Amino acid sequence: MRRVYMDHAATTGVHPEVLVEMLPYLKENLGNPSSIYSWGREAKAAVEKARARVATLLGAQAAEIVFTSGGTEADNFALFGVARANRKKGNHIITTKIEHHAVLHAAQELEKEGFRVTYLPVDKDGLVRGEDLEQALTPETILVSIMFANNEVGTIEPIGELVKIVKDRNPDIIFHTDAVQAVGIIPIDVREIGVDLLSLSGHKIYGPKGVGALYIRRGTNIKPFVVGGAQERKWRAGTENVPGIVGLGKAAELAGIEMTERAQHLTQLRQALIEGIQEKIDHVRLNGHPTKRLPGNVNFSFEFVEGESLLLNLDLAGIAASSGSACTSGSLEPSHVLIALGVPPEVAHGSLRLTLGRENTQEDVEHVLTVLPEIVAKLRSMSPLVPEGV
Amino acid sequence: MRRVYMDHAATTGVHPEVLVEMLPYLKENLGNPSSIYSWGREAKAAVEKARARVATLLGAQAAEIVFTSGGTEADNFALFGVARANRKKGNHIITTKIEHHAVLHAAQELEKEGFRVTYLPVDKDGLVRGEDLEQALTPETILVSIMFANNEVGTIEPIGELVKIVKDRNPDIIFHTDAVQAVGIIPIDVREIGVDLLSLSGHKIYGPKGVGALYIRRGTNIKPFVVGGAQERKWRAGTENVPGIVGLGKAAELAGIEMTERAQHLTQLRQALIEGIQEKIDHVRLNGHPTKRLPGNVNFSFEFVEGESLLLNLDLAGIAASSGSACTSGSLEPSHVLIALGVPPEVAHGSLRLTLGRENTQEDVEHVLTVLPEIVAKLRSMSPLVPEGV
Amino acid sequence: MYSEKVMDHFAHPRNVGEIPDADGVGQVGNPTCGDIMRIYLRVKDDRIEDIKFKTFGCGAAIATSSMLTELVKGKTLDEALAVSNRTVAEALGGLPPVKMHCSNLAADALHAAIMDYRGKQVSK
Amino acid sequence: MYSEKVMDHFAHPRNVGEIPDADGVGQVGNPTCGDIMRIYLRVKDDRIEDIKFKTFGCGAAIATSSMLTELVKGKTLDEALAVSNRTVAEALGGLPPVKMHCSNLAADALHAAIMDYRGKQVSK
Ligand SMILES: Cc1ncc(COP(=O)(O)O)c(C=O)c1O
Ligand SMILES: Cc1ncc(COP(=O)(O)O)c(C=O)c1O
Repeated sequence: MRRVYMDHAATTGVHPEVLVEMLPYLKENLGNPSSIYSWGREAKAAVEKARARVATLLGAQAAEIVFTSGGTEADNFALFGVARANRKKGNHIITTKIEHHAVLHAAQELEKEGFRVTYLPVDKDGLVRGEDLEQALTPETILVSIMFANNEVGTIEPIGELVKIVKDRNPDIIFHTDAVQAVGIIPIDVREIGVDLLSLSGHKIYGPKGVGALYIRRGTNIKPFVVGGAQERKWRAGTENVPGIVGLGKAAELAGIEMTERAQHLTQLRQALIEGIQEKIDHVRLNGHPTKRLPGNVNFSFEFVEGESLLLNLDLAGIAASSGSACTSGSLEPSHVLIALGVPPEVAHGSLRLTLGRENTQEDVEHVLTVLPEIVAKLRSMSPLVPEGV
Repeated sequence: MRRVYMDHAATTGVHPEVLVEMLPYLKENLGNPSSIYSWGREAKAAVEKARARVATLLGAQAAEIVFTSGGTEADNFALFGVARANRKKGNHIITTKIEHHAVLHAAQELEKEGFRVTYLPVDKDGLVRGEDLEQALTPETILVSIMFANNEVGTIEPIGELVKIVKDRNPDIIFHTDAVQAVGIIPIDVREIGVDLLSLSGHKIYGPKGVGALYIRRGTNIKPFVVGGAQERKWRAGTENVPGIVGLGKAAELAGIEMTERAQHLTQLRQALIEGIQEKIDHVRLNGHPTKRLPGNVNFSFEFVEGESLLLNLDLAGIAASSGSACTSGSLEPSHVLIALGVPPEVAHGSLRLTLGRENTQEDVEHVLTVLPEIVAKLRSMSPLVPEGV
Repeated sequence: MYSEKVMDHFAHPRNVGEIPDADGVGQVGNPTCGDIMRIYLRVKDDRIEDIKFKTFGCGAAIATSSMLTELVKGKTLDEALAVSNRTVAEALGGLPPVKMHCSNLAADALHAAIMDYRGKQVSK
Repeated sequence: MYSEKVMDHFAHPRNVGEIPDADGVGQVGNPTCGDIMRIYLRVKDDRIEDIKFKTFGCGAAIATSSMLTELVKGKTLDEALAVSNRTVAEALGGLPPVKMHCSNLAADALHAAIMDYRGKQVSK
C-alpha cells in the first residue's frame, strides 16, 4: 500500500544528512562537553558549531542561542523565566487564544502564581489585530508572547508590526514569539523583527526529537528554567544532548540553504491540494488565512463528519494526517484554535490538517485527492447531521 | 597513544545494542507518539516498551515512570513539583550538603520562593546520619531529598533506613532520591526502599544523553514541571524524544541483565586502582566511604597539587578523568562535596576522580598506575606547597 | 489505540442507515461534544426485527453503534434494555479509557429509541 | 579550552624551580582559591639575571608563570614592572575568560619579588 505522510507539522523525519552528523556522537565520541579532556573538548566544539549554525539561520549571535529539550521547554523557559524575573516590574502578560499549549498552559500556571494574563482574540483567518494588542498593553505589562505561525491553521502573524506596537509603547516589555512552526520554513531575522525571545524545535525541521532552542537577545531579563550544573553558560542546566544538538545544528544549516526551494515545492503542492479539495468536495471550509499561511499547511473542515473517524479512515488508506494539534489528540475538546477563529464546535470537530514536507510529491497529493472524497462521502452517508438534499 | 576513558560518572558512551534499537526511530519511523495513524502508534508502542523496561529495573509499575530530558530535569521536577504542589501543607524541605547541583540549585530557588531548606551535613566518609535527619524533621516538612549515591566520592547512602525514619515520623512527607549515579549500577527496588520519587538519567548507564526519567509512586502529590501538550499522561509536556526514550529503555534492560557481572568487574578494577595509588603515591587521601561506595568510583586527593593541572597532564597522556563534578568544571570553587566531607580547601583542589566503566580493563588500570605517579611527582616538583623533606 | 474488533466495526460498520417510518427513533449526544448517535427500530411482537444507525463521531462512536446493533437485533425489547454501554464496550474487547464516557453512548441511543417506541404505543 | 601556546607552556614550563639565596622572592594567591605562585629572582645591575618559579594551580596558572619568566628574563627591574598580567595573557594568545582573574597572577608575584628585592636593598 502507498503510504503518504502528511503530518509534518506534528513531526518530521530526521534528514539523512542530519543523521550522518549525529552518528559520531552516538558512537565514538562519548564526551561530556563540560569535561576538559579531548573527548569533552571535541563534544564542546560540536555543540558550539551547532550553536553558530542555529544563530546564522536566525540572524542572531551564537551567544544568544540556548539549547533546550524541545519547543515546549523553550516556551516554558520564556514564559516562566521572564515572568518570575520581572515580577517586581509588573504582573501583566499578553498572549493570544491560538497559542500552542506549551505557551497557554504556562500562562495559566502564571495566573495561579498571581499574574494577570490577557488572551488576545484573532480574526476569522487567525490574525492578531494590532489594535487589540495596543489596547491590551498596560503599564503593568512585562511580557507579550505571540506565535510566529500557527501550528494548526498555518496563519503567519505580522510579528514585526506587533513588536513595533509593543516597543513603541514601552521598549522594556519583553516580546517572545513561539516560532516552532516557522523557523527554517520561512525567513526570520531576529534583529529585523526585533523580538527578544524566540522558541524553536528540532523535530519540525528534519532534526531530531528532544532538542530545541531559545533565542535570548543579549541583555534580556530572564531567569533560567532548568537549574543545576553550569552548562549553556548557566542558562540551562543538564548534560548537553550532544547528538541532538549537533542534529539540530545541521538541520538548521540545511533549512537555511534549501529554504527557498523547499518553500516553492511546498506551496505548489499546497495549492494543488487546496484547490483539489475545494473542487471535489462540497461543504468544506478552508481554515486559516488564504495567503498568509505556512507553505506546507492545509486545514479544512468537512461539515457533518468528525475528525477522528476521518483520520482513522485515512490511516487505513495509508495516509497520515492530523485533526487539530497532534499534541492534543488525546483530548476530546474541539481545537481551541478553530474555536478562536469562530468555527462552530461541530464544524471544528470535522477538521483535517494535512501538512506537507520535503519528501511529498505531486503523486502524494493526487493520492489524497482520490482517497479523501470517498472517505468524506462514506462518513457523510453515515452521519445523522447531513441535512436533506445534501 | 593509548586512550583510557575513566570518567563514566560524567557520561558513558552509548552501548552498541542501545544504538541498534534507537536507529529505526532516527531513520524509518518518524512518528509522533501522540498521533493516531500507524507511524504514531508504532512510536507510542516503542515508548511504552521502554517505560516497562525502566519500570522493571526499578521494581515499579510502568505507569509510575515519567520520561524527562535528563537527570537534571527529573531532579528539578521532583523538587519544584513537590514544593509547589504542597505549599499549603508546609514550607520546610530537607536535603543534604552533598547533593548534585540539579537538586541544590532547585532548593536554593525554592528558598527564594519562601521555603525553608535544611542542608544536612555528612560524616567524613560522606554518609548522612539518621540522627541528623531525625532532628531536622518538623511538622512543616513536606519533602526530603537525599541522593542514593554521590557522583563525586561514590558514597552510597542508606536510603532505605532514611526513608523509614521519615515515614515513621510522618508518612505524608514525600521522599525523593537522586539515583542518577546508582540506577542500573547497584540494585534498587523502589517498593522495598519505599521512596516516593526517584531520578535517573540515560547517559550514565550507556544510554543516550538528553533523556532521563522520574519515578513517581502512584498517588504522590506533585505538579508537572514542563507544561503544555498532553504527553506522558500529562506529567511531562513536549513531543517525546522517541529515539532517546527507546535508548534509555534498552540501556535499562541491559543494566538489569548485566548488573552483577558489571559490578564485579568494576569493583575488581576499582580495588586495583585504589591499592595501586595508595602504594605508589604518598600524601594521598581516599575520599568517600571505603566500602559503601559505587563499584566504579575512585576519588583521591593528592596533597600539594591542583586538580586541573592533574587532569590536563592526564589528558596529554590520553587519560580522561575528572576533578570534582564534571558539571562544575567551569567553576573555580573547590568541590562542595569534598568540603562537606571536611577535606581542607587546598586538598580539595587536588582531587582526582577516576570512574570506571564496562569497557575498562586491567591494562587501563595499569596504564593509569604508570602515568599518574609521574605526573603527581612532576607537579609536586613545581609546587610551592610541598614542605621540606617530602 | 483501538482493538482489532473496534477497528473491524469501524471500517465495516454493520446496519448503517435509516429505517423509513421506523417504529422508534432515539438520538443522544450533541455535535458540540463531537458525538451524535441516532438509532432506528423496526419492532415486531416486542422484538427488534430491524435496527439501523447513523452516527457522527469518532472511531469508538461508530464502532459501538455498529456493535450494539449486532448485539440487540432479534432480541426482545426487555432483553435489549438490559444491554448497557459497558456490555457494548466489553463485546468490542474494551475501549481506550479516554473514550469510555463520551463515545460510548450507543446503548443510551437504543434505550431512547425503545422509549420512543413504547411512548408511541401508549398514545395509540 | 586553552590555546596551543598555553598548552605548550603548561606541558613544558620554562624556568621551574628555586633559586637558593634568591635576591628577591614574591608570592601571591592562596591555596583555598586553588592558585599560589612564587617567583625567585637573581638581580644583577638592576637587571633580572635569573628567574625561577614554583606554582600550585591550574593550567593557566602554570602557563602564565612560565610565560612571565620568559618575558622578563634579562629585563631591567623597571621594564619588568611594566609587565602586567594582561601582557602575560596576551603573550600567551589569550586565556579563557573564566581564568582571567584568579589564575593570571604571575605578574603580581613578580612585582612582589621585585618589591622584596628593593626592600632588602634599602635595609642594607
Ligand atoms: C507552535 C508550537 N509550539 C510548541 C511546540 C512544542 O514543541 P516540542 O514538541 O518540540 O516540545 C509545537 C509542536 O508540538 C508547536 O507546533
Ligand atoms: C547525582 C547526579 N544527579 C543529577 C545529574 C544530572 O543528570 P543529567 O546530566 O542527565 O542532567 C548528575 C549527572 O550529571 C548526577 O551525577
